[in-house]
Amino acid sequence: MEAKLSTSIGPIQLQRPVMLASGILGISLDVFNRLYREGAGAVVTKSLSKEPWEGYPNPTIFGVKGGGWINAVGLSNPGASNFAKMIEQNKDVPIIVSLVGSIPEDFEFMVNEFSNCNLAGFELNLSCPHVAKVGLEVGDDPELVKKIVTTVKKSTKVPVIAKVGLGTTHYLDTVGAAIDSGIDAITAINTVRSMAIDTETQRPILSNKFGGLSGTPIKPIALRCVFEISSKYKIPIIGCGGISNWEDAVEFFLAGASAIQLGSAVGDRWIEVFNEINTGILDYMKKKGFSKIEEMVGLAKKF
Amino acid sequence: MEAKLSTSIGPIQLQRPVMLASGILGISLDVFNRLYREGAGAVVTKSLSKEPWEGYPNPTIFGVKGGGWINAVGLSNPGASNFAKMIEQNKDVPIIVSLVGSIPEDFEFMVNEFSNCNLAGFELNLSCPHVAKVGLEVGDDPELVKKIVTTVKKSTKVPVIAKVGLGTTHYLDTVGAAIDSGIDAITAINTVRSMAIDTETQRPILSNKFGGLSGTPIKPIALRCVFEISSKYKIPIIGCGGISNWEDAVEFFLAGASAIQLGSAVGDRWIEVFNEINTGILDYMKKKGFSKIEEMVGLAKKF
Amino acid sequence: MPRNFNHTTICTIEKVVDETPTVRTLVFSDEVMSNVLPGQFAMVWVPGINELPMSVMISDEKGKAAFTVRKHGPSSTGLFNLGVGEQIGVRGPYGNSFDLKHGKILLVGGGTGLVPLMRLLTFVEPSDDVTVLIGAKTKEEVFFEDLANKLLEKNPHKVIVTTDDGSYGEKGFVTDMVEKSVNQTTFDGIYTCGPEIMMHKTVQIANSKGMFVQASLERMMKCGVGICGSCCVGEDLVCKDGTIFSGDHLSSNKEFGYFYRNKAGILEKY
Amino acid sequence: MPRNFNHTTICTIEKVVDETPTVRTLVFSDEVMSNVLPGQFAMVWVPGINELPMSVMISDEKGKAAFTVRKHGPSSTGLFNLGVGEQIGVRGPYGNSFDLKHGKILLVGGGTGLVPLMRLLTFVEPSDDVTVLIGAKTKEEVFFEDLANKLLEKNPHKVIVTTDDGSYGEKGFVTDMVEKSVNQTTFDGIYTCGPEIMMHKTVQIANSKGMFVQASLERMMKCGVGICGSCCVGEDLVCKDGTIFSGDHLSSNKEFGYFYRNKAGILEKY
Ligand SMILES: Cc1cc2nc3c(=O)[nH]c(=O)nc-3n(C[C@H](O)[C@H](O)[C@H](O)COP(=O)(O)OP(=O)(O)OC[C@H]3O[C@@H](n4cnc5c(N)ncnc54)[C@H](O)[C@@H]3O)c2cc1C
Ligand SMILES: Cc1cc2nc3c(=O)[nH]c(=O)nc-3n(C[C@H](O)[C@H](O)[C@H](O)COP(=O)(O)OP(=O)(O)OC[C@H]3O[C@@H](n4cnc5c(N)ncnc54)[C@H](O)[C@@H]3O)c2cc1C
Ligand SMILES: Cc1cc2nc3c(=O)[nH]c(=O)nc-3n(C[C@H](O)[C@H](O)[C@H](O)COP(=O)(O)O)c2cc1C
Ligand SMILES: Cc1cc2nc3c(=O)[nH]c(=O)nc-3n(C[C@H](O)[C@H](O)[C@H](O)COP(=O)(O)O)c2cc1C
Ligand code: FES
Ligand code: FES
Repeated sequence: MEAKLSTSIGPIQLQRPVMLASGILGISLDVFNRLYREGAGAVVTKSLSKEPWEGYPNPTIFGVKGGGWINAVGLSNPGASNFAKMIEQNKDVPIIVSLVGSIPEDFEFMVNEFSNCNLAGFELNLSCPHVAKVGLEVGDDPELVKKIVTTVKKSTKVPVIAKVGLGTTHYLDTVGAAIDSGIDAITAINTVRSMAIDTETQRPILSNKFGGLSGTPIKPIALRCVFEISSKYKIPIIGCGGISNWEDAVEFFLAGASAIQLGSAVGDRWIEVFNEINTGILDYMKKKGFSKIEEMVGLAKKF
Repeated sequence: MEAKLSTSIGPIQLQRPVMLASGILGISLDVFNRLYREGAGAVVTKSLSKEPWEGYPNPTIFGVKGGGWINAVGLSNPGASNFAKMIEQNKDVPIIVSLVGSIPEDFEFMVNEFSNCNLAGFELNLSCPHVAKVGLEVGDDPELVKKIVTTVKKSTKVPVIAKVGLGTTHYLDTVGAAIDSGIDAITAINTVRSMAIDTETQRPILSNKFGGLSGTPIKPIALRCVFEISSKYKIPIIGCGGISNWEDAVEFFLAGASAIQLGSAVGDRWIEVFNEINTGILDYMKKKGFSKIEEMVGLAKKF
Repeated sequence: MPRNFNHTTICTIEKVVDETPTVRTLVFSDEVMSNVLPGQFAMVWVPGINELPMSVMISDEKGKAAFTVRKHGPSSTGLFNLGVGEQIGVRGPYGNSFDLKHGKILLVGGGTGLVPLMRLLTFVEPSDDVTVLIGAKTKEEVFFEDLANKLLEKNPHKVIVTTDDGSYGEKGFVTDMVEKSVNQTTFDGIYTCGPEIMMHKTVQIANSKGMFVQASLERMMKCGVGICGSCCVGEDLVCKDGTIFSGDHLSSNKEFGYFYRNKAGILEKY
Repeated sequence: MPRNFNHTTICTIEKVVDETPTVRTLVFSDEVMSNVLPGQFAMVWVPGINELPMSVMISDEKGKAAFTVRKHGPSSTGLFNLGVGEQIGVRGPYGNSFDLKHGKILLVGGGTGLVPLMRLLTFVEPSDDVTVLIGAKTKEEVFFEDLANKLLEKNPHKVIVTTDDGSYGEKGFVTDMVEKSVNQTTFDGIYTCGPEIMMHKTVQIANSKGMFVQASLERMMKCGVGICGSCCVGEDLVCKDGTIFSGDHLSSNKEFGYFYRNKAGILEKY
């Protein structure tokens, strides 16, 4: 039997289920082309804001001794308009534009900037844990989420994904609010708010003190969230958080994800990681007799 | 200059700042005596309920491939009354009795059962992430927390600690509610709700599906919580979560903890870990010129 | 990623051997499990049913290991009922191992307690003089007698079976035979695994003679790694400090031979 | 716990050497940093100020390494101002390293771009014939000339300094001297590090002659490990694919020599 890697996340069709996560190498079309060529099914851009942002001073990221990364890049980005100009030339790559903002009007403005671009989707960052007034501070307010999603859905025909994470309210309520407002899919999860202190100098290491934990440490948490979302709601899910090999990817499919995103693993294992994981998934499918990703999605829920 | 390991957590005085966390080897007085002799500054018992509980069937715990543990022991315990009888003979060990329940009356009943015991404190488990109607489901309801803490404080003169974790509401509100009701100290944090799926059999590994993540993966999250609590409130804090060496312990002191608890590290490194960490802390203090733990507490907040 | 011994590794059952009507040996391939030390155990996941501690049984094929399970409650019955091609998860190996002395050796086993003793036999030296005592209730519950003889082919040895009802071998309790043996011979090492009453008696006898003795204890186990506390006996944790303890250590343990903890952790009498 | 190279390791500055009024070398002890490959860099945390990518400078003492920093914006000035006994954090080493050919070798460096070239010199074989071109604006900005001569003591070698204003050595741009050298000699390998315009010109010259050339690029770096994307140049990531790229690869890169990205990631012209 033939096995195929193609997958659909609601209205989004991808040839391969392994995507690049937002904020990872995500600022240049040339790099997107390379990643797509090297196996990424889609790329999510760095989260873009209305205006260019410089982000926080370094240190903005470092490796945790016990594994994983903590970052507080501070959403540095060239701004939606500059970025839209850069990707106007995109032909082949399924690009998902990640957006960050505080009010519905921010998002509306940005979505319109991309009207000339060939996009696979928008991803609303409702979950960055270390920048004030955006990200999680928005995601933690389901009423605001409803307004933003409703506005964005009115402004574009491109599929819209909401990216959620662990905040100070229940992320499942955020998911519910997004679904009620017509969201097409959910990405779960973003980094988890964390910190590290250097015992020699006795100060927090990141310039922003707090940052987001990513990589292997958060995989069990992310997997739990995907399972919870898919158990509670009928919505396509993109799994993200600590995935570093095909087995992790399959766990997320079994929990209910239709595609997955890689962040930290790209730094740890470099760009080959996309095809390594694609190949691993395909081998697993053949061994287990699956012909489509879809057939695996959510299987672990039946127990 | 002489350096001393003794510390106080509000009204609780300990000779050594490294405690045993709840649920770890915590069901027998003989074991408590051994742990105390081997360097633990205090021991927290397994969380006890009004009636004995068998807990969940196995698998109740396993090692995560990327590090750390996920457990859903299901709070198996001999019940408060049996336990109280066992520890009535305790003379030397600073024992902190962990309690779990759903309503103020549960806690009141249990506290009274221990009236003949020599205790260093009670710890209210408001944060177990995998048992219905207790633990986090209580901690996520600050109004209920207020009632429980108020009741317990009225029922005993023994110091009372609230143990919090990441739930579906803001844990800082739970901390605030406990403080408003007269709590003496806070332990942060409990395990973080997680799961793992076996790709071969395609089912969740734990019999309860969901469990709590402990060990190195959660350290950066736990440290962040201690820093946030100590930045927002004036309350003694016991740090817990992923601590596995003296450097981790010192990070927690610098973030604002006056003592720390070890859970997973005991399994990973066995009982020697208490004295290894005590010695490491002492060496650090000598090198940096601290004479008391207190002098380190919260230093990282000044940056 | 290197194997994390604390994460369950899925293995497929390749062969099932009926030892008695209620005891079966399930053989599977696993390099790590095939090389454990004598006395070590694994936590065995029977998907959908439970996870149990099991001594790791030897296999005569390289790279393979086995579990020999007695059908008892629902968990062990779940494992017992698995057929060829079905999957189990194993994590470990856990626990310490027997400290094998050389010279005159006595092994005292009952039921599935024979499992670690069979592995121990693969470590004896040709010059060791080995006596194996196998205790059973009745004839049809006897197993591993042939295996013990085969493993000791090159050694001066005796394999003696006792049955409570005398339906096979010597009649009586295996501990009567222990008593007899130590009166006849000074053993350099005595090793026992099986029902606690049997081990307790064996340890008492050996201690009274001043002979070196080790027993492999069994307690309720949830984690197997020294975290949950369910396996405590006195101040010892069986999974981490043991499962193997020496006679002198055990003689000061107030619970060994008398008490165990149930699933809620309540102390009960044997 | 073994050292996690991605976590910052605190090092204490043991010696400070003034190279020019605006360039200093800070020496510290660290086994890992003392053994990096030529061209590798570290992310250097100046506590309370910033974290910068820095090529790892050699030290003449075993187990020691150094950073040679030019005082420029607030971050590099923060590092420049540190004194003996003060602490920095280092993580890495990161990046690839020069592919050192043997025979006739040309090194072309400007400013702190000389740092990786000095380490490269410690890898030449005695038979290599080495020419080092050092470019500077003016006499007081020249450094490492003596060091280069000393490192090449046992080799047939030339160290040539050019200054834009002619106040020392040859007058003119260092790339004029590159042009001259390749016209006189066929080099087996050309290695350059310094201002991008200089490297771009050097690569063009070498490419036009079909000589093997490598340049060590510099871009804004936040992570140093191939995660943040801030260091991209065309489709390459300097921290992970580089910092060292060969001439043939660079000739197809549209950004090298012309564009870089600022802190917000916006493409700007050099
Ligand atoms: C180190 C060790 C090695 C063992 N090796 C073997 C072996 O090789 N062959 C064999 O047949 N049995 C062995 N056992 C016993 C086995 O783990 C089960 O306890 C026994 O099979 C009874 O299970 P059950 O079906 O009655 O469990 P159930 O009644 O279904 O009980 C459910 C749970 O309780 C646990 N449990 C119940 N009784 C005990 C006990 N006495 N000790 C530990 N856990 C218990 C089970 O593991 C299971 O998780 C070993 C036990 C230990 C501790
Ligand atoms: C691989 C590599 C090796 C380097 N080696 C050295 C060296 O050995 N000695 C030396 O003096 N300098 C070196 N640099 C340059 C150095 O990292 C700083 O960029 C330079 O010192 C200017 O810093 P500033 O004080 O102007 O930064 P600020 O203006 O204070 O800028 C703040 C932040 O921007 C970053 N930044 C600014 N410009 C650049 C740039 N061009 N490239 C990368 N990051 C930048 C800084 O690292 C810092 O994090 C190297 C750069 C790279 C990429
Ligand atoms: C350096 C860095 C920058 C990130 N920037 C963003 C961002 O701009 N927008 C966003 O939604 N997520 C961002 N993330 C989160 C990732 O997209 C991803 O959700 C997270 O890293 C967890 O996945 P991982 O464990 O595979 O890294 C960033 C992560 C890292 C490490
Ligand atoms: C097997 C196990 C059982 C636990 N049982 C309890 C419990 O009964 N009550 C409680 O408050 N915390 C319990 N915990 C949580 C620990 O006390 C601790 O908060 C957590 O493990 C994080 O610390 P660590 O990373 O050092 O393990 C348990 C943890 C484990 C691993
Ligand atoms: S089985 Fe958990 S401590 Fe021994
Ligand atoms: S510096 Fe972050 S990708 Fe290169």
